[in-house]
Amino acid sequence: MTLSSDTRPADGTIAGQNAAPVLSARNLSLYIREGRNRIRIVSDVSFEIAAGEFFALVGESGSGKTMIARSIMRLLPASMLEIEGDLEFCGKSLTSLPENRMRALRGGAISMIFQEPMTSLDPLMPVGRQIEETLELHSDLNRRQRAERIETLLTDVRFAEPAKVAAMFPHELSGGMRQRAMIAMALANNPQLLIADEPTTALDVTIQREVMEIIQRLRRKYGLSVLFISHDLSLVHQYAERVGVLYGGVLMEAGPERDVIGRSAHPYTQALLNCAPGRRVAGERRRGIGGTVPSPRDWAPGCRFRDRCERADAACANSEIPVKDLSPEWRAKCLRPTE
Amino acid sequence: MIQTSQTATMSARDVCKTFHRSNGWFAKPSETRALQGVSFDVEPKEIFGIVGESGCGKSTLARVLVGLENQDSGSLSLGGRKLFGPGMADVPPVKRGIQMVFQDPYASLNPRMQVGEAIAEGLAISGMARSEREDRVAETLSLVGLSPDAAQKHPFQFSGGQRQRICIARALVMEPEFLVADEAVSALDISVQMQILNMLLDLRDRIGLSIIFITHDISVVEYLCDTVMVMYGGKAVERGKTADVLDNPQDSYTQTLISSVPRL
Amino acid sequence: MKFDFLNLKFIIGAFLLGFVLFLALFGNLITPFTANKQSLMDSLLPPLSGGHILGTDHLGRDILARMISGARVSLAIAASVVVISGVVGVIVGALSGYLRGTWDLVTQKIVESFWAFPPILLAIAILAFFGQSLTNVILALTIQRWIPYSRMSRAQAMVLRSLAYVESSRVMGGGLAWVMRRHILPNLMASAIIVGTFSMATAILAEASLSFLGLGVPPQIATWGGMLAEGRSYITRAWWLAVMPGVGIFITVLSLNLLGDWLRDQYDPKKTLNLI
Amino acid sequence: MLHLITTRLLGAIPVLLLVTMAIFGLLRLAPGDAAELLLPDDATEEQIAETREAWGLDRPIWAQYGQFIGNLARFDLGESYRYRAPVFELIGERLPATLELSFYALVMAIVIAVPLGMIAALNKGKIIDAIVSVISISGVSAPSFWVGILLVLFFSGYLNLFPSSGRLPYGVSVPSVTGFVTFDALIAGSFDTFLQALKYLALPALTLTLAMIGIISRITRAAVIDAGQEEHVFTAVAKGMKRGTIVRRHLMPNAAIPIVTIIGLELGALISGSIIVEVVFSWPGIGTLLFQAISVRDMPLTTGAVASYTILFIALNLLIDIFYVLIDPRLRGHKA
Repeated sequence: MTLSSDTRPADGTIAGQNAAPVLSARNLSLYIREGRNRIRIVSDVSFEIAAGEFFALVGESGSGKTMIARSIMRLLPASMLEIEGDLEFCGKSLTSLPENRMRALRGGAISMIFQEPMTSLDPLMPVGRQIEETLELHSDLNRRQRAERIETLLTDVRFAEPAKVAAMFPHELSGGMRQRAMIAMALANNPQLLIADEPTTALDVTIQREVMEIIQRLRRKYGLSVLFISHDLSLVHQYAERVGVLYGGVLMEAGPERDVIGRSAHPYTQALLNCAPGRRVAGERRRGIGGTVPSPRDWAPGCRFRDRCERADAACANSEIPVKDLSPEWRAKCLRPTE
Repeated sequence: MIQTSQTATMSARDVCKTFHRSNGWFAKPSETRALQGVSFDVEPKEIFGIVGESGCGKSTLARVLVGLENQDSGSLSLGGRKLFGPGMADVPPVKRGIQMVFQDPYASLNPRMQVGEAIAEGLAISGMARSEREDRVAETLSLVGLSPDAAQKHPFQFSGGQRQRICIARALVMEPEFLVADEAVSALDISVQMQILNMLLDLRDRIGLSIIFITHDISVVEYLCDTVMVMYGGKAVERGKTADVLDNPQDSYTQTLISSVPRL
Repeated sequence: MKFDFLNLKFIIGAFLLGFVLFLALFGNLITPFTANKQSLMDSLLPPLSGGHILGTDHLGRDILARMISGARVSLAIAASVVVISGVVGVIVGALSGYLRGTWDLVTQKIVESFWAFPPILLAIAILAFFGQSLTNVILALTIQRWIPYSRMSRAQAMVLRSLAYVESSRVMGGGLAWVMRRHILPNLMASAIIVGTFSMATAILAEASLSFLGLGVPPQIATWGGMLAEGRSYITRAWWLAVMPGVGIFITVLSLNLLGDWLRDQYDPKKTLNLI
Repeated sequence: MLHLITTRLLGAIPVLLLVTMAIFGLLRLAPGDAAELLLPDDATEEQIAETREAWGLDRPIWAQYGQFIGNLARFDLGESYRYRAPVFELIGERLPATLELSFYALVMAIVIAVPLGMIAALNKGKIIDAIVSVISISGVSAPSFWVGILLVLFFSGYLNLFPSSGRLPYGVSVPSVTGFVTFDALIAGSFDTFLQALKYLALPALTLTLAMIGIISRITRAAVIDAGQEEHVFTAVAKGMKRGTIVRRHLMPNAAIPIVTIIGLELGALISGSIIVEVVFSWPGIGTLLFQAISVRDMPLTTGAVASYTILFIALNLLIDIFYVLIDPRLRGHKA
């Protein structure tokens, strides 16, 4: 599933696949404040996203996937979300960047779309004007150029009448249309990285496909890297090149999609795949996973998944769980992954 | 022992429902035609899936079946009994023998009520004695895989999946002939979703429960349902054995829908 | 820098309200005088003179004793208003939010019409036309104070009615009375208490305003508003006549507002997002 | 847009009808005959009989109500026996004074309280929030008549800075154009009178302002905090927008809607406050007129004053409705 280089722009502004990763997280831990306490919600997560790559973080609720997405742009103030470890964007550390430099990146080189298209746009401002704001912040285009750019962007996300849509207010658009407008806004300044936080979860499956196709096409067209946050394994299987599986704030398994989903090694990934409904023969029962997802307040040392794991034993509770390399690109955090 | 009738066929004919929304005293009200003549039959012990996108009328249909919403026209019968139809007064919800499980496990239980109280609510309304209620609650709890001491706890002590089990218990305790589940697993994590789906399959096998399962998720229909009805714009556009419909969809919307579903 | 204002609200509010309640209930133990005992020899004595802790008015009546009487009248009227209007408002509002339809349409129009009168004005009109008495004051204040309860109850009942547990109750045969008693009303209690606390504050202010305008309870009963009105003409000679009852109104209303705020903050789900 | 305004105007009709019914009901339900109520206590039997006939009190109740509405529509509520003048004429004379006082107080209150509430919201949980909270909670707790008296005690009694009652010094007057003395003085070119008028306005306006500051700053704080929780603010942060710009462009417009809503709901309280303040400062508006009318049981005048306050109140609420349509595109319906 590697991108062929001819789909990328010829001017070479985007680094090639072998150059420094667009985004790398190293030993990332996140904490939220709850009164006087600090609760760890993500521990020691490391991953890299190469230029032009579609990387997916999959997890159930409480896995910390959304918080990781928000921490990259530092969308939450430090008083609410504390970041430990390192996040690097094109070789620059994001965690130590002063706020004004961070602001220059937000909506510029890194942009983001959210889960709820219905509430992610300001209801009182025309859609075009909201896109224009991003252009004002990050480009030198004059008014006419901005208007042209908005039209191009809206055409890119498959609006037949871009000028008309630009003048509309969010409430006049359907959910799918709003999400497309959000994508247009996110792509306004030719970002290198698009963070998409469950962008299709609130949409119908036919609309989901439309939106996913648009993201995929524009990614190829502009050589964009995508960090895709999702709970949906089949969606990830269909679009992602590399996948990280999160559980309880821990990255359980990460690697190329064909490995992680095609022949997963971690018992959690395997169990999760076994949970996906779909056709079954009469009398067959898919096993699923017993028990429930633990809350960050109940996390104990050892493997987070051990209570629900069929392969777990005493060692899983006590020791520090090592990350095993299964191939140069594929690793699992488990004492006994299938090899 | 909780029992259900294993012989009743549900048939709905030409069910219509239009919503009118008032736009103030002097403006024209707007109309949404949620159901435009929907008909179907569900056999006893069958799991009947209704699938469609948001706004297709599937939830309205569920609410009409249990009596939470009044249909404009059409008829519904269960076994030999007519539940609603022309020239008769609608049978009130509790007398229909149809119970419902809702989508949101968090809004489905009154936070102030103990779980036992919540499950026994329908029995209490019908005037059953307390001691008998408690026995029935304990029996039903074990049927849905929860321990009897859950009855003394409050909803906040349970996870989403467990709450959905409680809601199913609350429906089953009424010994319904049919269970209508409206997106009953959509709000759950995938790992928990499978537990509930398997439980529904087991319930069908063990107590002969007939289920109408409403969902937007084709893969859930594939796993759970014997038959499926696809709805679009308030109409049933296709109906048939699940495998037949999915392998060989006839309607153009069904085709689009099935081809849009990402697959593992 | 963070500041823990929340508990301070409770402490100050509870202390002030406790103080006023104490005065109203046991005030007689502090002052030997009665509210209407005149003594022209002792008129306009400043505070802390001649055994009068808060001084005397132009007729030589003990201000503290009159303040205590005022506290009783204020609290009694406000409490009756709050309870009556609370019961009426919650029931009407809950029914209209739960039932919708015609009942709702009719009550909404009634609410709108009542609300179309500025609150004090309606009370003034009623007292002007019907004459002054304790019952009429309570009636005049109740006639509008039920509206905030009904608005709140209607809004919440509308949300509650579409909650799955209420719908499920209906499917299981829960009738209007059952659903109201088991699901709707218990869930309205917390908000009703909050509205009631603020409502008590406004009722006290309204009663004082009416008394100030000479439209409250009959003038032979000492009230804070009435004392203020009488004291106004002596403001430059004897400031305590007008200042003291004002302090009484102020701390009572303040304590209720503080407690209401505190209750509301307690009850409100913690808003975790604080983006800006 | 125009359609929406007409819809709102038409929607006010049922309310107006109910309101007139209520006033009519008050007249009918009050102890004694309306004719006796509408006439002074020393009225002769003949006068009572005359009024009874004039008001059609011998006719069926719906006819009486019809007549009442008819009279109302012709701006005829009878004659004040105190002033021996038509009620509506008296009210017309006094209305500008009430409006002028309310106008200055409301403008001052908004100018002070909205920024105050914003500052508190943007510094939620910090010491400045607590300070604003103290100010606003004291503002809503202090009875305005008491605050007025304290201000008089301090500013006129002690400092002798501002007059404590009236609208202009005795004998001073300006030709009436707008009815607002301050504006008329400027139009007439008399800056001196303008200053005089401001001095007279100072204390009553300040009293009314203080009462409103509490309410408005609380509303603003809550609305800004709520608006800050909305997801589109997240989008704006993700665009790389500065905090100040987000507040100005996305937060304030969204917060304005609930602020206006609640100011609308509180207008009644504000009007009630103005009645009391007028009485305290002998301000020659409808409030004092009503007060005098009640104290001498001048029922036609009382009815008239109550009716005019109510109509004023309904009109203000209509203005607010129209304002909504201006700021909220969602109310303008779909273009597509």
